[in-house]
Amino acid sequence: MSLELLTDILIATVPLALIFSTLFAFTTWLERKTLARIQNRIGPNKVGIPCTRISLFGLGQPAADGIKMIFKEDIVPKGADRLFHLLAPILALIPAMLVLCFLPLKFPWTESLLPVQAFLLDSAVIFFFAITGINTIAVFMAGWASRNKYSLLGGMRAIAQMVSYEIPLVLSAVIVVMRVGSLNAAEIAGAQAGGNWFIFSPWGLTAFVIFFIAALAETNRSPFDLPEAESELVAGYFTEYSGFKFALFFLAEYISIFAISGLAVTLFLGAGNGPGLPNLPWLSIVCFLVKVFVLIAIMIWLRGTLPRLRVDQLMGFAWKFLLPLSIVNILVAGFAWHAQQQENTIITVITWLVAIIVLYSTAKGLNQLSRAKLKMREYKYAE
Amino acid sequence: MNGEIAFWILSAIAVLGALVAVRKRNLVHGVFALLVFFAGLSGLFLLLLAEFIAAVQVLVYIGAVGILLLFAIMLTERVAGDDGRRMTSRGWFWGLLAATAIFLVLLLPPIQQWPAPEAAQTVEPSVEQLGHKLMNPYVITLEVLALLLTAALIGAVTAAQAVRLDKEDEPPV
Amino acid sequence: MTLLGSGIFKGMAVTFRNFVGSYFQRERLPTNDYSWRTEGSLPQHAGDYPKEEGEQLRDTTTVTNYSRNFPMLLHDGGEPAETIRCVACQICERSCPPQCIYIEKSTEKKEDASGKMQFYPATFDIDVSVCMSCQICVEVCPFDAIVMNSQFELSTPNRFGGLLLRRGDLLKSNDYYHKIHPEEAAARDKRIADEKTAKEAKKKAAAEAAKKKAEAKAKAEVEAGEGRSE
Amino acid sequence: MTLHHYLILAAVLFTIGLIGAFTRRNAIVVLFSIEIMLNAANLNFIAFWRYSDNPELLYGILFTLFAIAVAAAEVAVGLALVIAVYRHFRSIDLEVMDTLKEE
Repeated sequence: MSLELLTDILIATVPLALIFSTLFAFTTWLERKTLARIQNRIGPNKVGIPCTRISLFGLGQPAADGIKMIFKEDIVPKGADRLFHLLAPILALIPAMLVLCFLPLKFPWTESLLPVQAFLLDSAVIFFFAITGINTIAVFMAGWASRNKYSLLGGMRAIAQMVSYEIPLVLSAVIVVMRVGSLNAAEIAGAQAGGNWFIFSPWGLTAFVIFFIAALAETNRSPFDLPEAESELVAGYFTEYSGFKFALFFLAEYISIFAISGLAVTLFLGAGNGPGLPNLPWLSIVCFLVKVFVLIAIMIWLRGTLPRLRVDQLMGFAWKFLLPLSIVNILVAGFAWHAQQQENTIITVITWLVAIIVLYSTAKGLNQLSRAKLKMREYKYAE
Repeated sequence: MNGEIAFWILSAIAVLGALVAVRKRNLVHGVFALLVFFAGLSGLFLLLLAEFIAAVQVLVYIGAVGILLLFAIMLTERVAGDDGRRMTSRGWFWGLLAATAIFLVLLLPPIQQWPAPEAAQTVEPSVEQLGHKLMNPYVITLEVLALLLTAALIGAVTAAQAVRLDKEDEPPV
Repeated sequence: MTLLGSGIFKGMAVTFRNFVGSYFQRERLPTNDYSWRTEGSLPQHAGDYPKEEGEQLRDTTTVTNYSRNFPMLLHDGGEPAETIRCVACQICERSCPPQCIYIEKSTEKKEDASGKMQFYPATFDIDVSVCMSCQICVEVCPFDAIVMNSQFELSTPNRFGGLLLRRGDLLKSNDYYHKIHPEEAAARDKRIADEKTAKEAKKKAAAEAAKKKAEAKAKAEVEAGEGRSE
Repeated sequence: MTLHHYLILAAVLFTIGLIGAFTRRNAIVVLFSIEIMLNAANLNFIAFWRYSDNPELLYGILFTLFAIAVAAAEVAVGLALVIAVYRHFRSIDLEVMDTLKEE
């Protein structure tokens, strides 16, 4: 391998890892602070710059947590599979970090390099979904290697949930791929230049909502955090993890939240294209990250609001609501674009109206169908 | 030169993964080794400039087949530890013999044409071309495949479904 | 019950109100600081955890009137081991859900505070690293011997035995109880006193009834004797 | 690298799969082995496509794509059968399932 290629790859990828690791620390602080405020608490506010009395709203908390995590004792349960217990957090982190390469973040210093960035690949979006799928294996590995019933239960729950929600996730991304005619992330970003975002249409909005819900489930965020439900399964698949391995899981979880929010921004929210902003390289990166943080703020807000779902509700929601709705959405989008081939305002308005009616009634009907049938409890053995 | 190093590393990964997957007594370890094999093969596909197939390999084999195998293992036997039973089948010797024979047969074509005549093409197919192929000349195949997958889905669900007994007092099979 | 609906947005509006309100309305933050709250309803020493380096907490026993964490054993003043209320009946040991209490009954009886002969706990250990602060031991104790403490500075460098509280650590006087939980302690003392007076009244009544009965019996016997003699 | 490297590698992988399918008793391991053989065949398809005269026709890619889809269907049905068999025999040992054999 030529040295030039290697250095170019490093120059293109190392900043990604650094930026997102820093943002991870900031996000943990943001999440704790926001959740605390939602619950009428203050949240972390003591830790700041060491050896001074400056507390900086507790911004030193993530660093302090990190130092604590590193120096904590690493416990491997008796009877656990030591090798896989060690490998699981690493395997969780690697795909999470890898998929960051598929986000169309064009740093200004990469202009002069060889085109080594992964988002220039012809099938970047497919790669994104494929590599995200590896995360499932890591979760199972962690649950299985711990030799703990709760861990294994959490792992199995996680697998069932991730596999189910991957289908609506991919199907809602299909809308965008259909429209752009490419799986290339850079082309998808380019197709949305000038405020022409995909979310600004009935089918695009529906697809975005489905994508966002499925992304919440895919990253085990509340209200879909059954795999790590602390009140049911202690902590799910990472019950038996402590110290640095736990920190790796934590990092992987947040990095995958960044990655999937980044993909949502790429697919539906116009990537780095700001509304009415000039197309400068730095500005587009800032714009991208701001949009990612808006999505993360909504995730935190939802976490502070919604209670956790039951397992049957979770699976039913994926298979009976999201999947049919996303299939209907693909059909609607296809017909709408077929009808809109000529530039005609009346036809556009009509297709929009029809699409809104069809999508709304489908969602409403599916919601009614998935309504749980309440009946009187039957007592079999007690009278 | 780079390609050669990558080829040797990736083929070593694939062969080791396959060997461990086939010989490991612990089934969960076997599945993890099989996943390593799939990953190595996906790297080889990338090396052959078939990036779409590499992505599909990861998506289908690691993301779906591996999970399915893990679920099947969890639903059937106790996997951890040594149960002390014989691992190989009764006719293992004849199986080994037949496998060796087939291996020799498979080696014949490369040996007959040694050294290899042609060099690799460097045409990189775009996913768009592939899509046009799938939608124009091969659309019937694609539809048949979709039908096959649906049938397999329904068949798998029916086959794996627990037998529902009408009488409640009989224990479930 | 459907999953999707306007309820999600209503809930989000509520949490948003809480989020914004917590920056503007101080009374929304109950954990912030106690000094501004209605004065007089809280103990004098209640306050924030020290912010500045070198500042000491005036008292590490309690934050508020209402805080409770781990159990303690009560004695009625004087030499703790002499006036311990616990009689080692082991009800709390049996009802403790995480089984963090360990009691060894004494072999001989000893006079307690009221002068009655009772057993006493030779060993009484509570492992507070296991205790879940459920207060069930307090609920079941028929002798008002175990109540909740609010001492919160418990950290220790010894990981194995540091959090195992022995009998000596657990014994606290009733006066201390009055200091940390005044209302609860007063209510409890009143109840004990009421029970005592009720018991005494009952005893008195029973004694009187017995006396009456004996008199009646004696009278009847006298009458019977008289009758026989006739 | 020449085509022959890939062919020999595929032959080795196929033989490993074959050995697994012939010598193991566990039904799930036999399924692993079948997957390994299918993947070896896929490797051959891709290698032949890469070294063919006109790769722009995409024959190898298309064939592999279809093979992967069929393999996925095969695994799903195979594992469903394994589970059904397990329910019946309480074992996934292939030598236990000999009720159709002549005694």
